[in-house]
Amino acid sequence: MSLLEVREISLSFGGVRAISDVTFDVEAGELFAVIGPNGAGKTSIFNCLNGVYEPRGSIKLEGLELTGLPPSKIASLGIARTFQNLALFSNLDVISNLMLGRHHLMKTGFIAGALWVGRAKREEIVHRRRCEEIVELLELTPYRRQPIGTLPYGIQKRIELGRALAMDPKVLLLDEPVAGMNLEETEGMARYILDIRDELGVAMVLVEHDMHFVMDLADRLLVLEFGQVIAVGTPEQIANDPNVIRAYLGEAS
Amino acid sequence: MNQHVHHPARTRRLVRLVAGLLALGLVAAACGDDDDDATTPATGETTAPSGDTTAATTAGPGDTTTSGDSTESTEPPPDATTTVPAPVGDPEEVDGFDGETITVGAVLDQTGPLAFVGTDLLVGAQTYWDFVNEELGGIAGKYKVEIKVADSKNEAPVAVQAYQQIKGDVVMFTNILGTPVTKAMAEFLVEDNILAIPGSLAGEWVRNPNFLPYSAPYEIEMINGVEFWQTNLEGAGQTACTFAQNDSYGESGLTGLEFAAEKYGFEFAADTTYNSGDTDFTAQVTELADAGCEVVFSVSTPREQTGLMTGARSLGFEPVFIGTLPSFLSLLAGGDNGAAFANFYLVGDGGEFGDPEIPGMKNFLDRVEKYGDGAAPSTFLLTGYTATLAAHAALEKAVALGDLSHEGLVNAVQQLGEVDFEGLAGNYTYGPPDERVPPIESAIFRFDPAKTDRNLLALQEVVESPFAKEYVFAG
Amino acid sequence: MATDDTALRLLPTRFSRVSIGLVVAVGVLVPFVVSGDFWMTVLVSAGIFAMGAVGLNVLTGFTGQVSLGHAFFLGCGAYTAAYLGAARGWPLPLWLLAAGVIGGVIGGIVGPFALRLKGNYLVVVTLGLVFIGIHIFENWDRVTGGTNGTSTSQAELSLGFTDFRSFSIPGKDFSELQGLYYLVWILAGLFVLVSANIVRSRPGRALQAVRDRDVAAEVVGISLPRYKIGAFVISSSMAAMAGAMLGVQQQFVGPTSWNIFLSIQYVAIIIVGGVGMVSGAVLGALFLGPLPEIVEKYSDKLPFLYEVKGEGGIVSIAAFNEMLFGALLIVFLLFEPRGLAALWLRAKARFRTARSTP
Amino acid sequence: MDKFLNLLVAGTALGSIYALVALGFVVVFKSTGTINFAHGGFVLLGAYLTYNYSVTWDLPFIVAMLMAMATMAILAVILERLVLRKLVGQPAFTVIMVTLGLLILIQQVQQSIWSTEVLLDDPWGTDQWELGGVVITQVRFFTVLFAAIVVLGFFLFFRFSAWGVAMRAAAIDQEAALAQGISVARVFAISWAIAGVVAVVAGVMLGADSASVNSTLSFSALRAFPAMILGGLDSPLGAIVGGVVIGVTEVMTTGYIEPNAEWLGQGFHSVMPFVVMIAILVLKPTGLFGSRAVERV
Repeated sequence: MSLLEVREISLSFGGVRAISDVTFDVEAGELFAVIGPNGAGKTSIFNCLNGVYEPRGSIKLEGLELTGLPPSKIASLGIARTFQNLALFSNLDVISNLMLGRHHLMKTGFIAGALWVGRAKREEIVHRRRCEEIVELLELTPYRRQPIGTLPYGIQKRIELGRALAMDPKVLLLDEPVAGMNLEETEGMARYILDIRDELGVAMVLVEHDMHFVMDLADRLLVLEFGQVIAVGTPEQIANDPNVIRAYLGEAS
Repeated sequence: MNQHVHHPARTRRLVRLVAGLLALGLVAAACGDDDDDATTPATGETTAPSGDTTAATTAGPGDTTTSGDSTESTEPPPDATTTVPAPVGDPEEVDGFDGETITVGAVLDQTGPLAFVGTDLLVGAQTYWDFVNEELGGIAGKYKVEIKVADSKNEAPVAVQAYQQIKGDVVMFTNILGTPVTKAMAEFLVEDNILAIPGSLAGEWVRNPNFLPYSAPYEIEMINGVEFWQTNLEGAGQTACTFAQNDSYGESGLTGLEFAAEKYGFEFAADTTYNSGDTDFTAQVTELADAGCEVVFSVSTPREQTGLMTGARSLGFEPVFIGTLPSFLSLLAGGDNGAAFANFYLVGDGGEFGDPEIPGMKNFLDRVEKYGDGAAPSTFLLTGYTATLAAHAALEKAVALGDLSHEGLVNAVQQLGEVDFEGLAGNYTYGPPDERVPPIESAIFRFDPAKTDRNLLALQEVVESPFAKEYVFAG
Repeated sequence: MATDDTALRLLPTRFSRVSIGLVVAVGVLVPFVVSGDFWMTVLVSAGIFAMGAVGLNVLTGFTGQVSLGHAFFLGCGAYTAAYLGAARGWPLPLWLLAAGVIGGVIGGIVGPFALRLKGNYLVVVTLGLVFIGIHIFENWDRVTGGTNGTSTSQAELSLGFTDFRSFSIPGKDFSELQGLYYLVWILAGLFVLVSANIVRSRPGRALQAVRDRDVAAEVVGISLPRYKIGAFVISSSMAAMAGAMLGVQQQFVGPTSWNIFLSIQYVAIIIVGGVGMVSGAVLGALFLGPLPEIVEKYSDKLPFLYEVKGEGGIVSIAAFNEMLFGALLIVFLLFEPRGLAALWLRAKARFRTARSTP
Repeated sequence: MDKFLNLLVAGTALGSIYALVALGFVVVFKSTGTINFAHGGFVLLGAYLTYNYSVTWDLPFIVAMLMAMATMAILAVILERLVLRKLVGQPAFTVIMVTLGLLILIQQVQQSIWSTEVLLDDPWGTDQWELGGVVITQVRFFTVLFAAIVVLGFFLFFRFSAWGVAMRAAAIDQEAALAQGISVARVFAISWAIAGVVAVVAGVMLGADSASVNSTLSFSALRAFPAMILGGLDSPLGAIVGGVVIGVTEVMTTGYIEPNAEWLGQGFHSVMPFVVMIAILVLKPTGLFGSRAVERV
């Protein structure tokens, strides 16, 4: 059994098919990329995976059916995501943003928080420790006490990655993690993504425009066109797939 | 009441504070009333606090300065009014008295919507004390009087705090503005046993030992208003209604009205109320009009009364309105609003504002000119001035008794006989609370656009309901 | 791994611990040094302002929901103190707690409106709440005394073993004002502690996330209804307890005190103090709360002020106080929108730098 | 039936005043996105300035009103330039609190200069006409007339004048307006000036309606909020309709609901508009005519 099993999911908006019969698996520890031109349905797949949309078909995480569950429940079951447009809390510092990623893992309510001593404090210590680990992993230590609104875009992207990681996900959905980054920042991000896979062994699903970035990084790729899967395979297989060449290079030429 | 001494008929001193007091109207303030009735019962002697200079300078505590006609006590006053003690030495220094200066308290609106009322009341009071300090040498000819002012901002809680802050610096409170504020302060005055002149004519102060009320209470005003309607306006058989402020001021007027209705044998066809500050009276007008009211008795304040009447007129409803003293303010009846006042009568006290025939009024006008720092004599000024006459009598008595302490002043009032307000308000017989006799005669004024700006009321009639003296003030 | 547990502390540095220790010590000692009623009264008012402002800060500062309805909740508390504490004679802990519960429940009823409305619209709705509140206070005679108001002077201030109206320690008897001073500042201190604890733990982070970006907050699993309404509940509960103390301090409660101006005053306090900072609410209360009384006390030093019209001067003291208040509000928003707390932080930073570079 | 008609007339007149006040709020909101609480102060000052010019300076009433309008327009522009301009781009909260600060300042300035209660020497007096059992006072007639004139002026201005077009553009998208060479700053100033002018009319009518001009007018002006919300914050037509609806609702509440539902309390009509407002906001947050996407979750 694969970690994440997606079987024939379809989604339409007012009669228009956004995705049709998409099927794929993601294995534990795997770096799986979804590519395709604009409007191919990449983000729609993400929105199905984390419950924002409810598609027909089946999505199973470790054998557990996810379709029909609300996003917050799916998040707590272990699917975390980052956003194309940053969704960070700009007046809070790095640690607090990461701690918000662990919100669903924590239990402290208003009363326990107000009293502080006891569970609230223990919980805070435990989870903060975990966040500190992520801060170190992503080399965010120099910024940890700063309100993130003041930090550069590249750093903020990394913080968002950190927040998704802080959710202790089994599967991490990364929505265009290097969009808008320069070459240096892109390489840095690639390194962090590999570190995450190597050190934490988290499976990742990546949506990205940047073909080079994805071909270098991903274990396997899925290519979408008009909501349909035209190819799935390793970077080498994809690079040589005639459908992909037609869809990408054909268009380009 | 132990004994009633009948005065010979006096000339009517309609010196009603009328206009002035009406001013208070804004606040449901207190005001003076008259005393001209020929039958004012008196337990003790009449003290003319401000009387003529000579009398005042020599005024000992209890000495009897008869005003004008003979007010003689046929017998020594009963119990509480013990014989006048022999003049004692200087009073001890106490809160509000440092051996030379007596400080009295004022809790008034210095800011907010009623600031102009508070300001004028204070100038009126100050004018009177300036006269006492300059021309009489002070209380008992030697103790100057100062006013300590606190701002009540038109809020009872603020007034209570202001009271708490200055109560230790004053011998008594002489100027308060408004029934709600007075009511809020009452509990604390009683607890601290401090004397105050109420900022309201509500009858509930008559029997309270910590208050030194003056003028005919609203209850009496309304009973006399009903008398005027029944007799002079031939109102028997007409449909009568009420319009009252939704607070203790309105309640006191309504109490008088209900008493009168029972005595005169009629019922009110509609009872309407409003909250202070309301601006739209369509509902009340509609209800009154629907009930076919031919006369509306108002226990209101000027802004709202004006609003009611202009609103009534604009709906084609123009009954007779008979209001308590606070229900009218010349300012608001001026100009275009005047048309709505065509059938308005005010139940008040004293004579016409500015009438130099009234001795107190002449003194008032002279003194405002002399001590008023350029202030124009207004009805509010007169109200502040008149209240101070009562304070003067109480202070003289207390000094005569040699005790200016808070208790001393409360006690002094118990021994105070009849006080003559020089026609600015009816003579009031103090003494022990149970025996106090407020004036029970009222002057009826009618709106007269031909009058001057400051006084748009002309004296119409002086009435005393045969039932007025039957009214029992709760103890 | 370098875990930074000091960040978990409320007072992470020795400097902050020493300063707070000093502040508390001075606070405890004040009644031993200050005897005059004037300063005690001023400090009691400031303490009550601090209680209410700390509460408003939870709603406006942490959660970003601007409310002009604070006066209504304060009023609910004041009437609770009057009705349960004075008229019914409940003991202090009970009526105070009741005020908190009643405020919280009403906040919970109002809170859902905040779910649908933001910014300008929430301001207008909470403004409407104040008008409706006054109407209720004026008409629910049985409980509120209607337009006449009601007294709180009989409210029980005893805890059994000690009575805040008159308590003593060996060698020192305290006045009622001094007792009230301790009571309100103990409560203010508790409120500060509670809101500081909330803000450093899970619920507080969630509130701030809602403030910064409510849609994003939802995505990380933060329930908007829970936190938006929760903030209302906490804020109005604290407001009601502050109102209860205000009612007791005033000794008398009337319906029109709970007007928009009072609400504006509280918002101004947290703005001038520093929105979103617990210390800001207290600083603002200490600064703005007593200002009118201090101006009045020293008004003779300011020749352009008069107390009674006609004695010279241009503006009355009361008018000047309100002008000053309006002006401060504008000046802070224009020039130091982060308030006194930011000024303090800057001064502290300078002090540190100065110390570390001898 | 007469009762109903009379109440309807009274409500319409009251509503026209609400509408006039609400228009002042709307014109500023429409171009700047700010609820200008200081507008309550403008209404107050407008009435007192008119009083000052007509009674104290003894000028003809209409001249006095025009001078008051000019004064208020200048004052509003100065305030906008000195204070509000500095807050462009700040959160709504900040701007609202600054306008509340201004409101407090204006109120105190008024009280320091003029008495708390004055009578306006208005030309329409208390004369009235009767039409088949319905009484119409001149004040009410003029109130409705003025409201109509002001609204008509609004429409002509917005539709046909260059500035009106610029204001509409700025209201839709400030950046796009800037790109087209429209001075957003000037649009702001003009909208404030217009608010100042309308406030004079509103203040005078409010003063004429409530028997006197007094320092509580600024407070009364806040009662126009429900009208504005009902109409949808950014729609002048909405302000008018909202005003009339609220005015009639309020008066009908006094005439028909209050006598039959005493448990609602004395003076329930004065909070009825707020109850309606809250209901509207919850059910249809854009109001009846609002177009601006309401800040909702």
